[in-house]
Amino acid sequence: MADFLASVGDVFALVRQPLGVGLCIAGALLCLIGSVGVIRFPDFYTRLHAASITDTAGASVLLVGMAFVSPTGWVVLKLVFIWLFLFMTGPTSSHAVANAAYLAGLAPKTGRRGDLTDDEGGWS
Amino acid sequence: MSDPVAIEIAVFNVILLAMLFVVGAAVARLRSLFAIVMLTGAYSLLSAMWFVTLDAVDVAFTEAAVGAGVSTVLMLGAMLLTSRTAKADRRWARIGPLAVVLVTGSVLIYATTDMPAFGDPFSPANSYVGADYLVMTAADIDIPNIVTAVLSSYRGFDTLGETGVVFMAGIAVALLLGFGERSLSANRARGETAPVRTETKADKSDHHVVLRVVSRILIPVIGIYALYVHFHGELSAGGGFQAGVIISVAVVLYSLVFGIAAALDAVPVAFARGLAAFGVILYAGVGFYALTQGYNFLDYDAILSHGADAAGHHGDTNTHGQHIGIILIELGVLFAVAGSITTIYYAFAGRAPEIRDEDW
Amino acid sequence: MDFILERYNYWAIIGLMMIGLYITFQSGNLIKRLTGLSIFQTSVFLFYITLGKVTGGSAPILFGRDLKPHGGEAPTDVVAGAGAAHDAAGDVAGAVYGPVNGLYETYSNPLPHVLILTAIVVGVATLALGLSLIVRIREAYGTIEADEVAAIDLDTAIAEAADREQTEAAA
Amino acid sequence: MNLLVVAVVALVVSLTLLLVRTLMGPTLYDRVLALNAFGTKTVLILALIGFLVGRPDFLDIAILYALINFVSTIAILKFFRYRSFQVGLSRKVRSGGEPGRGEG
Repeated sequence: MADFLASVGDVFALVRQPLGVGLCIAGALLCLIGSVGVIRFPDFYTRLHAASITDTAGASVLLVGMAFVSPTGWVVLKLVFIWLFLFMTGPTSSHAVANAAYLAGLAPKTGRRGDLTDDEGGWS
Repeated sequence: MSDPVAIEIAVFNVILLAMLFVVGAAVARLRSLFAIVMLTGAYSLLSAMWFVTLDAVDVAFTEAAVGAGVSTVLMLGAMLLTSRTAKADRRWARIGPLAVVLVTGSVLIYATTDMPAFGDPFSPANSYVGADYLVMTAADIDIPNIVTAVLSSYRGFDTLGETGVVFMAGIAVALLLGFGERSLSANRARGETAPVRTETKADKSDHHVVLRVVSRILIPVIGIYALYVHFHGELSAGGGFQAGVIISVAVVLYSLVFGIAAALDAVPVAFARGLAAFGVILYAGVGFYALTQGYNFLDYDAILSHGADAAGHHGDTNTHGQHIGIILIELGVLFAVAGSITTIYYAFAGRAPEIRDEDW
Repeated sequence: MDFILERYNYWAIIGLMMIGLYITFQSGNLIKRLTGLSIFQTSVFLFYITLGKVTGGSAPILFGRDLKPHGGEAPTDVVAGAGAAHDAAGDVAGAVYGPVNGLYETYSNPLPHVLILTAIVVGVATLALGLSLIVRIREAYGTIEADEVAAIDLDTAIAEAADREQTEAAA
Repeated sequence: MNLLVVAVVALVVSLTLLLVRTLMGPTLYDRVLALNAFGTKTVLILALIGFLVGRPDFLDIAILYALINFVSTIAILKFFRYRSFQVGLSRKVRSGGEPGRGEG
């Protein structure tokens, strides 16, 4: 058992850096995809969807990746705090913005895809 | 520049400067004051990142605390009391300023030919006193964060002046706009019906349970984090200025979510302005204490003398006096900044908005 | 090429400064004018920090081998190095950056950081002061456009002068 | 380790896209949304730069932004919804009652 644990530790030490960097890149790409969505989607609500979901998911993946490459436990603890706070504040502010927009009477665009080509940022 | 990371950081630096430039140009063109405030927020985020790439971690910390919380809220508060859009400017009126700006800019750019190269360790700015601080801090003060050491010990007198300026600005704002009490009592006197709103269908979803719950969790955390920033300021980035701003951000958040009356119950105006005054007095008091002990103003060795010899040379490595002094004056800065900025916020938020509908 | 690489930071900062100056001069709206002023201010901050950057340096917080164990004796070579740097400040002062004179790592210049750190907080306090002045102007004049304020001032002055003439004529 | 640069580049690109949305944003809410996402990206970039230069001290700044970046969002929400910083965010609309007194 001890041998097994030791070998697991060895494997972990081996894959730690590549795995962490890979997760970082994956998270960053997720964020990038979300930002593309923010540019390309046709109206506020779809943009909100793109921004908030990829924000939370991408940030989580990135922070896990950073935790893998971090040198000390303190850094991991700080990353956990960042994740916790982002996880609380990000959806909250998305909710606040969506609520404000909805109450202000901003209507979502509905209809078929062909109808959505009117103004800026449409599907084009 | 041979280091690949250094090159990447340099490229990042250029990109950030370009983005700052774009944001600045957009601010110049826009007329909606609200969009301008939003862009100022983006500007602050960008400049915080830029500060980090140029190693100014403490500066980035301060910019983060100020830009993310305080300055946006203050500008919005001022806009509530004034107007929301700028008047369209006349096109010909742009020519004069543009000419002045172009001439000034070209003169300044001409002057850069004499400037030291970027990152030159031998430039005049980097040569004398800054380099000395780097080398001497370990022996003199014995704390890792050299910025804190310079801020509160080597240049303590300078910082006292800055703290005084923050305090005076807070008092001046309060004198101009009131402490927030007057308009509140006016609101109360106006009766319980002050904000008459017609209920609409949308009001059914006008609940903010999520915001309230999350804020209730986060506000204490922000306060604790401010204390961490304060007391950890000698070991890593942070210090009294940042912590003071963060504490006032917590008050601002509380007031935004639970209403200014609740915030005034929790942190009364008198407490905030008393705290500001007490901070400045504490700071100056440490200096005068040193004077009474026969040392120079703000020489913290007075607090716990470590036996200067006849020539006044402090050869001993006992730096506890410095440590205690730094903690005391950083506390003074914390109180002064937190109290002043909270007072400023109350002054803006407490004044009854009388914005006209055509300005809205 | 080197010339450009060594100075592009200054140019970008001058560009920002000019944007701030332009907004301050051109805009009649007082809040926008204050925003321009704060952009100008920020560009000065950026300029200071640029001056303090040392190539290959990192944040001026001692780390790694430069940290002496807590409560321990100061390494004698550090103290000696401090003295040497102090004495040699005249000609080769820049050489104290980098692994000479007792420090193992290279750090950027901490002094501009200190100046700017305090200036940012002072900046937001003075911004608030300016905003409160604008609020009072809005309450007194009903507008925050500089030209309208000036027009109202002019009207008031003319009316007062007319009043004075009238009373003098009556006397 | 240096592959982290790829992540930074991706984040900078997304930062640029969000900046474009902040500048264009047909409605003000688009601007708010983009600025909000901008703040999250800033947190991540600040943390990554710390790892890139080998000084994870910088994580403190990222924590700070993660904590207080939504304050301005709430301020903006109140600015639009209530036109005042005085009232609290209540659970339901109070037809009467003292303005600004939230319960709890």
